[in-house]
Amino acid sequence: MLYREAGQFKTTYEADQAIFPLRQDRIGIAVIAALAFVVVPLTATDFFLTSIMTPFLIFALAAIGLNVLTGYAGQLSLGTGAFMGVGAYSAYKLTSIFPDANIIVVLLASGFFSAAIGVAFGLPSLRIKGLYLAVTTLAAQFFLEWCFIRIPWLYNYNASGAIEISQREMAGIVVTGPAAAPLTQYFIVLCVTVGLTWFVSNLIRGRIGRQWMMIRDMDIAAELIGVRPLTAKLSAFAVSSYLCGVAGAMMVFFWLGAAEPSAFAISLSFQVLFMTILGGLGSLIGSYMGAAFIWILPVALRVVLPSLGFDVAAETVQHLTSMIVGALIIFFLITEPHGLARLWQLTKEKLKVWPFPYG
Amino acid sequence: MNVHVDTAAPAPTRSKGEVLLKIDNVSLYFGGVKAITNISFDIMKGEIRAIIGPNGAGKTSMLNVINGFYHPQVGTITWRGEVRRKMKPFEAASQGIARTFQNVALFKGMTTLDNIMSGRTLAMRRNFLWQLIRFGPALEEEIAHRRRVEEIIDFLEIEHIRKTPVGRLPYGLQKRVELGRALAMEPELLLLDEPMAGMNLEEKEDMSRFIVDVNEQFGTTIALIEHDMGVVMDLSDRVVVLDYGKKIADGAPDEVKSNQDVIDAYLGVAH
Amino acid sequence: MLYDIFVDPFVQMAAQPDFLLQVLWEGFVAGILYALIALGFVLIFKASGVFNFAQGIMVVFAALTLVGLHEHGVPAYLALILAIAVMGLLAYTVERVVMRPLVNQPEIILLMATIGMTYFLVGFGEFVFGGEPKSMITEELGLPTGSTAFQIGERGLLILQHIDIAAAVIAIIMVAGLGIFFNKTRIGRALRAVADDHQAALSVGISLNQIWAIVWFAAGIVALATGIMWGARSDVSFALEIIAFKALPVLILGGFTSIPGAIVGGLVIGFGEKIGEIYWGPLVGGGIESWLAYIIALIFLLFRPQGMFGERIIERV
Amino acid sequence: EDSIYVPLFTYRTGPYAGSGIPIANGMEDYFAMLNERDGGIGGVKIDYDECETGYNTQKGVECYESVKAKNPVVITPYSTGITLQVIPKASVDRIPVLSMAYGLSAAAIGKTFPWIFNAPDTYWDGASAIIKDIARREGGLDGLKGKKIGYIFLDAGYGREPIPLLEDLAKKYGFEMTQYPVAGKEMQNQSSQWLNVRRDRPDYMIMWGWGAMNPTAVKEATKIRYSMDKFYGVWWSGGNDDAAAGGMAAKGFRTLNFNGVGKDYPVIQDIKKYVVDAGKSQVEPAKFADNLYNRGVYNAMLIAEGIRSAQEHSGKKVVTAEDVRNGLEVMNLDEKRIADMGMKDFMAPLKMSCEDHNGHGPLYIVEWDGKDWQKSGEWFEPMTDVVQPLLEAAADEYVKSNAPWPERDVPCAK
Amino acid sequence: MTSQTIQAHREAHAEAPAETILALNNIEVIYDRVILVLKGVSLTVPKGGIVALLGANGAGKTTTLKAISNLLRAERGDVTKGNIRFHGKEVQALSPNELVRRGCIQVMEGRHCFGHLTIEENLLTGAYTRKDGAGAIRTNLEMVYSYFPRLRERRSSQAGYTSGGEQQMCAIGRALMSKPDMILLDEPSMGLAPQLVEEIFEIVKELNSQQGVSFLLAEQNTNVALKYATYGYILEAGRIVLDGAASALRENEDVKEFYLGVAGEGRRSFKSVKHYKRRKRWLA
Ligand SMILES: Nc1ncnc2c1ncn2[C@@H]1O[C@H](COP(=O)(O)OP(=O)(O)OP(=O)(O)O)[C@@H](O)[C@H]1O
Ligand SMILES: Nc1ncnc2c1ncn2[C@@H]1O[C@H](COP(=O)(O)OP(=O)(O)OP(=O)(O)O)[C@@H](O)[C@H]1O
Ligand SMILES: [Mg+2]
Ligand SMILES: [Mg+2]
Repeated sequence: MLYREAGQFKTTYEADQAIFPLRQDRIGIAVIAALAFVVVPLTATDFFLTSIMTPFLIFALAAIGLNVLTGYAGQLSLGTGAFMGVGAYSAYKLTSIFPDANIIVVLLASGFFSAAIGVAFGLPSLRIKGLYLAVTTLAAQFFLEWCFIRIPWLYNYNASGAIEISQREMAGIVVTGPAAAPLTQYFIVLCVTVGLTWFVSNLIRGRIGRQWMMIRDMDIAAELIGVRPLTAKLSAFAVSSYLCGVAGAMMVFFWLGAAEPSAFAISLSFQVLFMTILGGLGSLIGSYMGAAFIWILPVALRVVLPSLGFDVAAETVQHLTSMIVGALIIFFLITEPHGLARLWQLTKEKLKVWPFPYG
Repeated sequence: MNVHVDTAAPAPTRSKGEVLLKIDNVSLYFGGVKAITNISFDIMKGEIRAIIGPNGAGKTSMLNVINGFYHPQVGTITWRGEVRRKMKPFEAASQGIARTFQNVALFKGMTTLDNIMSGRTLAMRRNFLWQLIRFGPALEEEIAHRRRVEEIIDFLEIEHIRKTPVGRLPYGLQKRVELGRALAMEPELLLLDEPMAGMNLEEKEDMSRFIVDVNEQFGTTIALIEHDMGVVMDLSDRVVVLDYGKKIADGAPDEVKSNQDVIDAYLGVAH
Repeated sequence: MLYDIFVDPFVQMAAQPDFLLQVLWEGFVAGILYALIALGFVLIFKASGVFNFAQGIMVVFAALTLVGLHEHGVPAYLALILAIAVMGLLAYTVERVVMRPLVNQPEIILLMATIGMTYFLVGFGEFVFGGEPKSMITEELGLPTGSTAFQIGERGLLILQHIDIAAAVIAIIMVAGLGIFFNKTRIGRALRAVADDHQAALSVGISLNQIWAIVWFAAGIVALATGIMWGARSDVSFALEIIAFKALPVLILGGFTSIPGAIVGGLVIGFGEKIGEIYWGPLVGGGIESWLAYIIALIFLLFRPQGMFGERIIERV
Repeated sequence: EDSIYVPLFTYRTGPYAGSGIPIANGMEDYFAMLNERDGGIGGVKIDYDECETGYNTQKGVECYESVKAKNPVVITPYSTGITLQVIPKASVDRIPVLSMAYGLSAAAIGKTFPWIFNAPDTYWDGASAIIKDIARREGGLDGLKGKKIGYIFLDAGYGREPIPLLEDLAKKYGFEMTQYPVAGKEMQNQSSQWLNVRRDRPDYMIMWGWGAMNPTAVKEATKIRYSMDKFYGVWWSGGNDDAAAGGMAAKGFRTLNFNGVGKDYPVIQDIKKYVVDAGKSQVEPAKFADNLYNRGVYNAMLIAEGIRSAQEHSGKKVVTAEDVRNGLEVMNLDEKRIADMGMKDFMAPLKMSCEDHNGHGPLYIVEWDGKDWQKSGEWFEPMTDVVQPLLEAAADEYVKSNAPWPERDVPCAK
Repeated sequence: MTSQTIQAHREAHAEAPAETILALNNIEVIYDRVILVLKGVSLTVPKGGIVALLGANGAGKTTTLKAISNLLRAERGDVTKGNIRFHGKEVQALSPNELVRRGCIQVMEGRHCFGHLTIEENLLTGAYTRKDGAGAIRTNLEMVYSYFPRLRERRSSQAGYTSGGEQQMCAIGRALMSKPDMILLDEPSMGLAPQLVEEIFEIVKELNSQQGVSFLLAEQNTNVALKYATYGYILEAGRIVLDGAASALRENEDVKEFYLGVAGEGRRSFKSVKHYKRRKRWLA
């Protein structure tokens, strides 16, 4: 009885088109926001912030990026890792060329580079579709990875071949580098991720988002209705790569602190893909859920399994984690193939009719 | 019940006589398959033009030619007095040609509302940045179009499924949503490919009413493919009959109905 | 510069024909091995429209089972038979636990499920066999290990590894066998039907359960063969899993559903990659093999979006 | 009860597990042996604990964060990628990092990196040592003139690092160097590289390989019938499995080494007695005391000696991270201490200092006899003189690109 | 359900001869675990009967048929109540292919041809469960071709490229290839030219009378359906609201008005329907 539409009348289309038309949803979101902005900062340990929350948010952003392309525009991509890398390397270059630039500006600007590269590799999508398109994005993945190794200019000719993030300040507060407080970094990542999510949700609900979904659901019909495949697909590639680029930059600047090219390897692409699919293609909330599932669950298992009193070796924990995660992926897909977001939605639908079994 | 759709312009009267679309000597082949051979006919402004013929006669292919999905190997198409060359489908759409599909081609992952909104794509102007913040002009535009779409939803009596993903709808409603999507484009020429397949009588009557209303109220020209002879004979102004890719008859419903070739090839028994 | 790109490589080829032959042979062998991996993918894709991401780990798992059993004192041939049995069991389990509940789901969901399987098998495999690399029991299985050198011209030399020859022969036998099985039996037609539309296939009485168990088993055997061959080239470890990526451009080039496509695609990639790396690679500092195959496939796709032998993508309204 | 916490970042899973497992076993067993035999170090038990990284940088950060809270006295990241991430963090958190012969070479410069240690040698030391050994066989450095030396490497920061030094030396001594990069994804697919080797016919081959790249390279080398005694690997190419892949045909393959091979050392016997035979080790009997296992023992010994020397230096029993940093800086493993540890011939003397966090210790060559590694030739010094300027330049570069890199704020331990 | 219809229902059941080929008893279907679609449907098909299942869009006809042929699971639907007997045996637990093997095949709504297979290959997959040899299958194929000459012409085209009506013929022909005892036809007339519609029903009649095949057909074209069927059920919003012999249904006033379009004065013109009809439902 708690979760009901009844009695909530919308009198304007604005209200009807709001992100969270239901009061209960709005309350839920407010609670989550309070948790994220107040409770976590007040209570969390450094480990929780650096190893759980910050990467979770970064991955959520990357998953949203991929979701734009794969979930909303229907173009399968396996090149996310490389696009994240482009963001990271361009942010790195930007900071070394403009050492005094505001770091947030640099981050947001770096996304444009990955967007440009994304568009270039998106061009073949006009002809190549479905799984076959995966090859284009794989080509991007491996070619870019090779560039990260082979173009020393990208990493300022470091002997180590890696990019290392030095200390930067913003308004007198250290935001990057080892001296930055995990809390500061968490806040920046949280704001950027939430802000960009809001932008994306706007896009999705408007004309551009609808064009993406049209192309996804039936590209021929979309074209017959007047969607230009070129603009629709490339804009999806651009927005997606932009988000991934920013996520990649944040990953290095606010989380890892240094990165070798192998940090942007294909395994990263897959990691993000898992999050996107498992969370639910075509759902922003799903991206958060997917990121939480794929990132937090293994960490939690690693922490929890030994503390349950199982005295198991570190690698056994790893084996178990891998098996449990794999089994859970399959389990969730079987329970609800359309991802955690859909599972959540169905639960809500059930709640609406509760205590009756069906509506 | 009277559905009232307000349009800015008063309902234009049928101004027949002006040729909107002219097909000249068109032929279309797929490898060895001759889908269309040497067909000519025209569609006048404001009329309901039916295309009928046995299965595989080339009716759907004809529509595909008209809206640029197929490009005929031979022949010309004149649209509003201009000869069209290799027009892309989205260009046809932007010039006012809308259609529905024989095998429902809705956007399965989207709700009814979004599907119909998608018909408004071409009419929406606000650029990327406005879309991004979805505020001011962008929101106003969205709301304005939403209002138009709600009118169509009202008109088609599908209010109750506004927020349902179309994949879950029964077939008949899907067809109706598809019509709604085409209407949302406010087309000059509306191509309907078997809009009533899979409907029962009651629903066919409703659908007929919608089609006639669209034609009368908005002055939309309609090309209609349908296998229900009752519907075709009642609604259309002129009928063109295809068989094996060739035109075998063209004229008023009554003429066509009694044409022996048509009876042999298509109707079976005189209706 | 232009000379380096357009003339010099050919001059080199002409100058050392024996070496060119060797390069071609290596390309051939690599191509055959790529084709073997791709074959496993094709089988499953053909029969269910599932892109089996777990094929790579199945290769590792199959080979580890074989070697692991042998380490525990099981004679080589018995270990081989047991390994085949284990792959059969795996096929049965996958069908029961993963495929059956996910019938009629979009391909990306099924892809995801195979990724879940990958996670599981990685954990399970390391749990059972440990993470250390193991050497393939090439000799014990009666596979040849030596090499033969042919004198070509005065100074020329062509070295053929016997194991490579064996790999080629085995691959060809498997492809021929599978080709006959799938094209000449009614199952072949049923497979393609299943890949098109699960539900319709069910409605005409095709037993998806049985078909899937069969193809997963076939893919398991292919994985075992792949594991033996690749394992003989380096060793059997979890790193072998990444060679699955090699199959992607091959698959895409050949078309996801074509058994001959896997072979031809494999050979094109094999030859293209070796020749490209050896004659043109040095121009950019080498190591271009990691992406060359994808670029070859990409360029090819631009002209034929469904791959060489792939089924045409049907576009009709 | 008092104990000293030593986290060990290890990887027994993932594609590199083959090398990670013996190293992890070696480290664990050495500490187990100390705890059993001596009751720890200076009477304080060592509380050692593995954190599984899977050789993955993301998990490395997680490991670092999770152990940080437990007051570790030293961090051993065991992956170059993880080391690079940990260096700045540990410098701020004031935890010493010991990356034994891997990681950032420039960290040898103690002035810049007070918290980082990478004894006993850097990769540049290694590269120079191989050239030195080749020169010895060619009758001196002059003999290098006109020679062709091939360099096959994992195409990543690790494999690319020696290139500038090799190029320098090539210029200086007049040999020609050709490069054969192997992409990480192509580790097990090296036929192109070796075809190129066959065409170019280099006089010597040097390999900077890791994980599955090593056995594959050894096999491919035997396939093209490259003469194996001209084929050198860095110490990370010296796993037993790496060479065993080539079997008898790999006979003659040689790698650099800085730890003893085999079981004939008192320390190894003690481990056998107190740990392995007592059933407290994870090591498979057949793999006990293989080369990477012994290297793990060496690594653990460095940590233990750092702690011991910290205890001496600080006069405390339960030492802190700061103490261990000091301890490492003043550590001096001379012949006597080596003998006390039961490590005679197992290792060469090593001494670090405030300026030198590496030691640039002597190395020797091991040769594969078809079944096992055999010591071949004597301990010799790398060309520290050519390496030092490169290290200093790299450290300067690091400071510049990581500005504002903090000035050294810890006094030299004396 | 009004007591009257329940009564009629009971009688229909009571009358049902011993040889009932298919019987549904109080079936309830739920999609996605929350959407209740069938709310207790019971119906029977006598051996050798042609039973029509009528109802508006979304009434649940397709769902009923899929529940019988066990294709629901593939759509995440579940039969949560009731039972289904085919030849007297419960079949809910059987796999779809087992059901086909026992002689019950469904022609799915919306064609569902195998797009990449040619028309002929499509037809041959229909014979997948048959074990009676290539010769018999060949004869059967010829029979299908003689029913649908158009298919013979297009036999080597990929089904995905054929026209809608051709695909519909292909789907029906494919089902005939399995030599079934019972065919579940979902909207067979959809998209077919008028004379073909008649032909299809003639084929149904022929198979029924000559080979004793039983039919359950869901059809929107009530006119034709009731002409050929022996018995009919009318489904509204997941419930059977009316059933009876076809002839009786044809005379029912409500059926006449809503399904046959002949209210008193004969057929109305589609154009002259000037007001939108409020749907009258048996159940509010
Ligand atoms: N893209 C294509 N490739 C090959 N053949 C095609 C293609 N499109 C149509 N055809 C063939 O052209 C012929 C005409 O098809 P079309 O779809 O126009 O028929 P139709 O008149 O719409 O029939 P129906 O009433 O059954 O829908 C058919 O025989 C069909 O198989
Ligand atoms: N996969 C599904 N998931 C959720 N709801 C579904 C699903 N399939 C059908 N439904 C719902 O079940 C109801 C009955 O659908 P069904 O397709 O059985 O109707 P029908 O009588 O065959 O209609 P039509 O004449 O349009 O084919 C509809 O309200 C529909 O929305
Ligand atoms: Mg048609
Ligand atoms: Mg239906």
